[in-house]
Amino acid sequence: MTKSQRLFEVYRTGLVILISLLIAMVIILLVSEEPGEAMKLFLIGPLDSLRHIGNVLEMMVPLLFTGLAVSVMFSASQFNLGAEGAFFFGAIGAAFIAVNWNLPPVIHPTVAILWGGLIGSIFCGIPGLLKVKWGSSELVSSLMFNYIAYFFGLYLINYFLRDVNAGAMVSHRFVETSKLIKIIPKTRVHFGILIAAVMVVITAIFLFRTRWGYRIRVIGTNIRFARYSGINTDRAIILSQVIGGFIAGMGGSIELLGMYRRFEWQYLPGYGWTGVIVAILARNNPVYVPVAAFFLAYMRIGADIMSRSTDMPNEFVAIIQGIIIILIAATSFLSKQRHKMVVKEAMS
Amino acid sequence: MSAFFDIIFSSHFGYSVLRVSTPILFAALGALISDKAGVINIALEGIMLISALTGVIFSAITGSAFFGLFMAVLFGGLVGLSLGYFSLNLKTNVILAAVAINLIAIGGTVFILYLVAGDKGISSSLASKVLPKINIPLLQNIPGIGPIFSGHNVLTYLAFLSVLFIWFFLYKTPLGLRIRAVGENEHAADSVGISVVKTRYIALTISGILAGFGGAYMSMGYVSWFSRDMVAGRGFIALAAEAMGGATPIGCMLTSLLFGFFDALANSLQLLKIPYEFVSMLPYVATVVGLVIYTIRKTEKIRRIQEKAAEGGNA
Amino acid sequence: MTDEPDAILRMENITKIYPNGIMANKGVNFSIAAGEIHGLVGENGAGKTTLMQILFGLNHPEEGKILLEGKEITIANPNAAIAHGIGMVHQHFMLVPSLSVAENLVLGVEPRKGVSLDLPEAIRTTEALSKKFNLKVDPRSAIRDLPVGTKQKVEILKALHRGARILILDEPTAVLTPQETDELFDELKLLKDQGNTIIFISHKLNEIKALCDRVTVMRAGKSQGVFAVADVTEQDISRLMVGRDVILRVEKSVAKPKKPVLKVQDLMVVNRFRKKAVDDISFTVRQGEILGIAGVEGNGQRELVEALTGLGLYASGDISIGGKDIKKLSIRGIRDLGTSHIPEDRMTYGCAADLSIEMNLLSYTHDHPEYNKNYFLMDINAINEVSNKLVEEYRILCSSPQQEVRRLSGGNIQKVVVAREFSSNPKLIISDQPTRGIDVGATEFIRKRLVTLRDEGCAVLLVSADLNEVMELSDSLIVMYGGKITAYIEDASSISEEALGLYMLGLESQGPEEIRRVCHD
Amino acid sequence: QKKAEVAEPAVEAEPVLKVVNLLNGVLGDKSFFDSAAAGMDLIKAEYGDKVEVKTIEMTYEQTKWEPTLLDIADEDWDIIIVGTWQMTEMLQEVAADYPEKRFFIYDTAVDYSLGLENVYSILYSQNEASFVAGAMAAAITKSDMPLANGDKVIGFLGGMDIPVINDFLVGYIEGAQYVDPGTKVAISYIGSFSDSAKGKEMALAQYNMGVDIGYNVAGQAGLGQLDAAKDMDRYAIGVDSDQAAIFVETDPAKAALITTSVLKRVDQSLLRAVKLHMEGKAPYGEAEVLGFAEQGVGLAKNDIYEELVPAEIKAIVDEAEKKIRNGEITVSSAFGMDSDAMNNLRNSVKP
Ligand SMILES: Nc1ncnc2c1ncn2[C@@H]1O[C@H](COP(=O)(O)OP(=O)(O)OP(=O)(O)O)[C@@H](O)[C@H]1O
Ligand SMILES: Nc1ncnc2c1ncn2[C@@H]1O[C@H](COP(=O)(O)OP(=O)(O)OP(=O)(O)O)[C@@H](O)[C@H]1O
Ligand SMILES: [Mg+2]
Ligand SMILES: [Mg+2]
Repeated sequence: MTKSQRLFEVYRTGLVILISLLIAMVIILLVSEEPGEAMKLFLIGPLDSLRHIGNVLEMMVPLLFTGLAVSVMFSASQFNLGAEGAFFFGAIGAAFIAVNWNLPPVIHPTVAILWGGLIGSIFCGIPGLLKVKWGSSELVSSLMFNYIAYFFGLYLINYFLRDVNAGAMVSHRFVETSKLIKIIPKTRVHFGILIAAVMVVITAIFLFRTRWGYRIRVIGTNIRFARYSGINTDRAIILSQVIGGFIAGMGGSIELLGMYRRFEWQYLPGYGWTGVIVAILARNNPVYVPVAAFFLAYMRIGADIMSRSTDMPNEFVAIIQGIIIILIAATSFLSKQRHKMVVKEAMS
Repeated sequence: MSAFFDIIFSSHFGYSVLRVSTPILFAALGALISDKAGVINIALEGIMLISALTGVIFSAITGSAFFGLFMAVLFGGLVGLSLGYFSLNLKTNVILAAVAINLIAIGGTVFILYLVAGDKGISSSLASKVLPKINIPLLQNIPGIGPIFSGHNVLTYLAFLSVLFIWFFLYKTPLGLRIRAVGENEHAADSVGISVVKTRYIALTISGILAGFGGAYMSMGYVSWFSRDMVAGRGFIALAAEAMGGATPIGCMLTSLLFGFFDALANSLQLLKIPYEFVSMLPYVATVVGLVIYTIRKTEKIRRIQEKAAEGGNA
Repeated sequence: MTDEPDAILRMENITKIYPNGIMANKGVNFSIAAGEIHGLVGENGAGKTTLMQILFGLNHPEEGKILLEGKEITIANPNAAIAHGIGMVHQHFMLVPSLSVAENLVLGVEPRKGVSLDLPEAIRTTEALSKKFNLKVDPRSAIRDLPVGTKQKVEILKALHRGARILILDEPTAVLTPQETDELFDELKLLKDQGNTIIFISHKLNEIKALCDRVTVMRAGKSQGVFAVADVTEQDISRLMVGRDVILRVEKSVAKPKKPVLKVQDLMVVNRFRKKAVDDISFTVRQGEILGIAGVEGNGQRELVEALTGLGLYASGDISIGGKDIKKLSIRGIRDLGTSHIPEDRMTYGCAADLSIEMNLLSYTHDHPEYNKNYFLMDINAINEVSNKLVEEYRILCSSPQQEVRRLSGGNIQKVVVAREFSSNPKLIISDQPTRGIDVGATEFIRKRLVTLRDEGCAVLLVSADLNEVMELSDSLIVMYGGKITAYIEDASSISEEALGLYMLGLESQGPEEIRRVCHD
Repeated sequence: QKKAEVAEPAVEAEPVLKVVNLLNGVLGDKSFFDSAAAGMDLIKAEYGDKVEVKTIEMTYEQTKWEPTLLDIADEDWDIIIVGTWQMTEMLQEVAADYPEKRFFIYDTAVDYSLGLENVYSILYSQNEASFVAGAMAAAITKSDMPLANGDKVIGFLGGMDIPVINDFLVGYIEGAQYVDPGTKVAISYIGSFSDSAKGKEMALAQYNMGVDIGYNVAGQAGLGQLDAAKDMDRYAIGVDSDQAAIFVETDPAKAALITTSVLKRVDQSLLRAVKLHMEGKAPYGEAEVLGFAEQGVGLAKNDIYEELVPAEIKAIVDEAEKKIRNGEITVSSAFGMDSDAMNNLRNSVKP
């Protein structure tokens, strides 16, 4: 990419975000009885108090992890959509350790998070394995695995971790030592955000500065070339899925230990799917993942705050997110302008 | 164990297998058409959801189930068309465009439901209609068989008839030939003046229409309301069913029935006190296992062919 | 230059820039007269295909207009072209492999019976056309089972069936044997006599001389003018094509072969369609020699190369490199024995177009200690240094080694491939179509390098569809036909093109003992 | 905070009681949450301009609950209402941090050993109302009502295998046994409070095995059972709200099969609580169990019930209700029952 083209990409992304915000405005204007208030809350709400800023940061944490996970898996051009299941199932793994084990403070969450990551990596690794071994579509099997993770996870909670005295299907309380400490007073922002920041750096270094990351990127751009060059593509594909799964599993564990007292999810929490959006916005580049995660978290929190105090349901954010994906990934969006630029460069 | 077989061999069970297979079969046929045109349509899930809501809203407004069905199918086709627009015109990767459509469908249906019905969960405050059931005159009186095959929703019969239609369409009509040509070698099709884009648009629209039928069945046959996220992965399962069925109409039907079997089993087995989470997993596990077996067989077959030919050569 | 009084078709001032910034046509003027066979020549990459695709509606120019019988027309898509009576036989076949000949023929203009496809009618049509134009094909067989020559006939029939009066043939002879070429020429002359106009693209000037009435020469995206074939010599055309008097002749000394490096014994490869693509062949390549494989494309060369490099499986036989059996080795393992491979298709196998030159240069060596600072991290400085050196040494034209490969020209992409493959101290180079589709300069450069490496003691296996190239560059030759070796020519300079053509077509074959000499045992 | 200051002068003129109800789900379930929202309407209807009421759907996404509760606690609401067990732990922390605010929590109780003098917990004796429903079902299944069959099998469709739901089940079983110890109960759990399609499937499976009257206790998911009843032409018993009344307009055929509904009067209990607050008698710092007497629970004896249910069965129902009111019958509760006991009970009535 030349510098001007890179600038063009930035301009394009900015324009897409602007367009989607405009569409958000239009929807609000059409639907709401109090559009002024709704828009104000949507745009300013997330920043108007420390707690709301905290909400945005809290929301970013799971998105950072699933965004990184999906980025790594997509970097190898594997459409593994199992981050959702890995996140959920990783959290279940962490819940076991958080409930049943007694360990010293720092060690306890560390073990739980690593264990959750391990489980996540197995979980995303299997569709990868099926793909390289027999060519079963990783897209289809990872989708099925999400449901398997969901039901199997609920089974484990119900039969092994369930607090029978609780009035809902939830696990026992986590042992205090397992929880991640809150780092900003008056918010729920927890230590996980620092782990996430470190993971962003590690993932970026992994993808761009190590031979394993190199192999994954080569496979992602041209797998036949990778094979031809002697790269063990099967191994690298599985590695990318396992690492993606590990990050997603870690994310699930960290979300759980940072934000909850017990395992309480009755549904797949959906962060895996949002991770796909984050990764697309970030063009699978870990360095941009925090920006994308922040943007999405901001929008979601804005919508929540808005829907709480006005008549706007927050689900409209899903529509905006969908539009963003389509436009960002639309290679021909503004392609005429881009082509003009190319023509100009070629002529000069 | 005997209780288990009592369940499986009852005609109620057979009936429910057909019932629960219906939406998957529609969507699997939708997946088939777009696959033949060389596009993976994972938006089936979202299309079904959108159509399910559309059917409910319009049948409630007009009081006519068939008008609701018409609108559901129309919307299904339109969403298929818009997937075409995103992937063929805007050149968004078709998987990502479909992820986006699914996302819009999940949030958007709740949003619209809220605007129309004032609820975010379920449409029960709308007086929506259901599509009629059909008793098949002679068949319904045959003991054992009658209760399995008679008395289904019209769309169930339509789904199984569609298998024939789609087979005929793909293999016996000019458009079917074009769709297959586009899917196999788009440059070849392009070079003889077949518009690849137009053909894919048509395929995606038909795919959307079929998913639209599946969605309408969900809210106007399978149950009589719309509730959030009610499609619950059936669109994804249909993709697996299509892959497992070897991308043929008959294969789609058989694998949809297989899935229907496990789904029906999951609903019945609870009465036998098997943990429901475990049983609920069955259809998905069955799908993955089926998919893997199918792909193993495919790779094995190629290997065997090569080995056999080699032996023949040495002799 | 001749002026054209009765131009049936005229393209004026055509300019085409691809999204990757390559300007493939620059203000090209092109016109043809009714009822002629018009040659279009130019080196690989000169923009011939691009120009014709514009005419056929597959590509759209930035500037310029097209006039048919004096009237300006726009050709938005192939349908419009077909409607104007323009048909095209593409450089790469445009057929659907799983469908039958008849189905391919009627694709897009299907006969109908009610709503359904009238297949019997399609078969009848095919048979009638085949008879009329004397192009023999079986309407019922599936395309994937047909030999190349027959596929070409299907392509021509397709165009004719659509009522083409102006027929574009894009390098139709590239995949044909001399004998098949003669047959094609007879058929084309018949078509001309029936009143059709033909545009014929080729690199081979003798073919142009034999067939065409007039010829347009292109160089680097520009037209160099139109000439009556009778008025110009092959040398004239060649000078216009390359812009200088070059005859690609590589200076090389007589080979001094030493120890065997690659030994192939009774190798058999079976493809997906149960066909024996490589049928029981044996040969040896020694240090310090270039062994060429001549043969029409599709006679097992690809499968052979895939078996040798580990990209494909083989059914039986033995391959050893430097004395090591490779049966159980991975691609990496084979490369570690000192094997380099210039793949037939640089875009499919040779590079990752979206990555930088630097990253492409590293694909095999990226985990070698010299590029890794420690167990975990790669050494960016070392990588920069080496890639700068290679870019310079191989004269790769680029803004920096960080530039995406996609934005390089074909010849420079090939240089990236070659730089990578030649710089890893190879003992054996498997070189498959090393100069296909690149400019003269790059071709010369690569051929010289191959000779240098040979002289340094490398064993080179050269596969090329370009007869000139194999004959010029090889020390010895084997000819492949139908998966078998039909001849071994110890001294490549001792054989004529015609004699080679007989072996390539399987019309003649040496005896087993004679062929066996290539094993040097 | 700011709002409160601005509102100061108005408060002097006429004090307005600001009540907010946070649903940790969404409206439209036609039972639990809808009932809670209806309670807010009752309050508004009762007090008019003297109150300001608001219902907020926090949806089923847990992550949103705590931020919402905190935000709301920061605003100038006087009474904050939440419900279900899942809110307890959160409320215990928030209520302690906002001692000047008043909180109601329904269908569960907070842990008062933590203090919490500003929280009033409302519980319902759903087991007692379910007892009466069980008695009615047992009587119907062996009756000669048009859609009843000879088998003495009745159905129970729960949302989840959790104490609150099992409390309904225990009462239901005991009521059935009270009428006929030979009555069998087919029990399924949907595993969700929102998946109504699955609810329907499971209800169909029950009806197919000979159940002729089923009882759904599964919120929105339970609506599936009502649909199944209509498909199969069998009887159903509603829950929480009067579900026959809800469908009588939009789907009379369905409504006609809902013999009665076990009412968990969340609406009434919230009105009652606000009334007590106005009168200064609200028992903050305590949990209260509301039964028949307090109108906390009841059976919907609507037109359909009156028409459909034969007199002798009505008599059984009335008698059971009376015996519970006067303490002649004490119904067991699932709270505090261990899982073995629960399993034994379920197995003992397995068809
Ligand atoms: N689709 C494309 N995108 C980008 N560049 C292209 C594309 N097709 C061709 N080019 C480039 O345009 C130039 C002209 O290509 P073209 O295929 O027209 O040449 P040609 O004369 O037909 O060559 P050949 O003899 O190899 O067929 C080349 O540099 C080629 O690499
Ligand atoms: N920093 C380094 N120092 C020394 N040798 C290295 C270094 N990095 C890689 N190598 C060498 O590269 C080769 C491959 O490295 P390694 O054994 O780690 O497996 P790998 O290539 O990383 O494969 P995979 O990642 O798939 O397990 C080994 O021969 C190793 O000695
Ligand atoms: Mg060309
Ligand atoms: Mg009975």
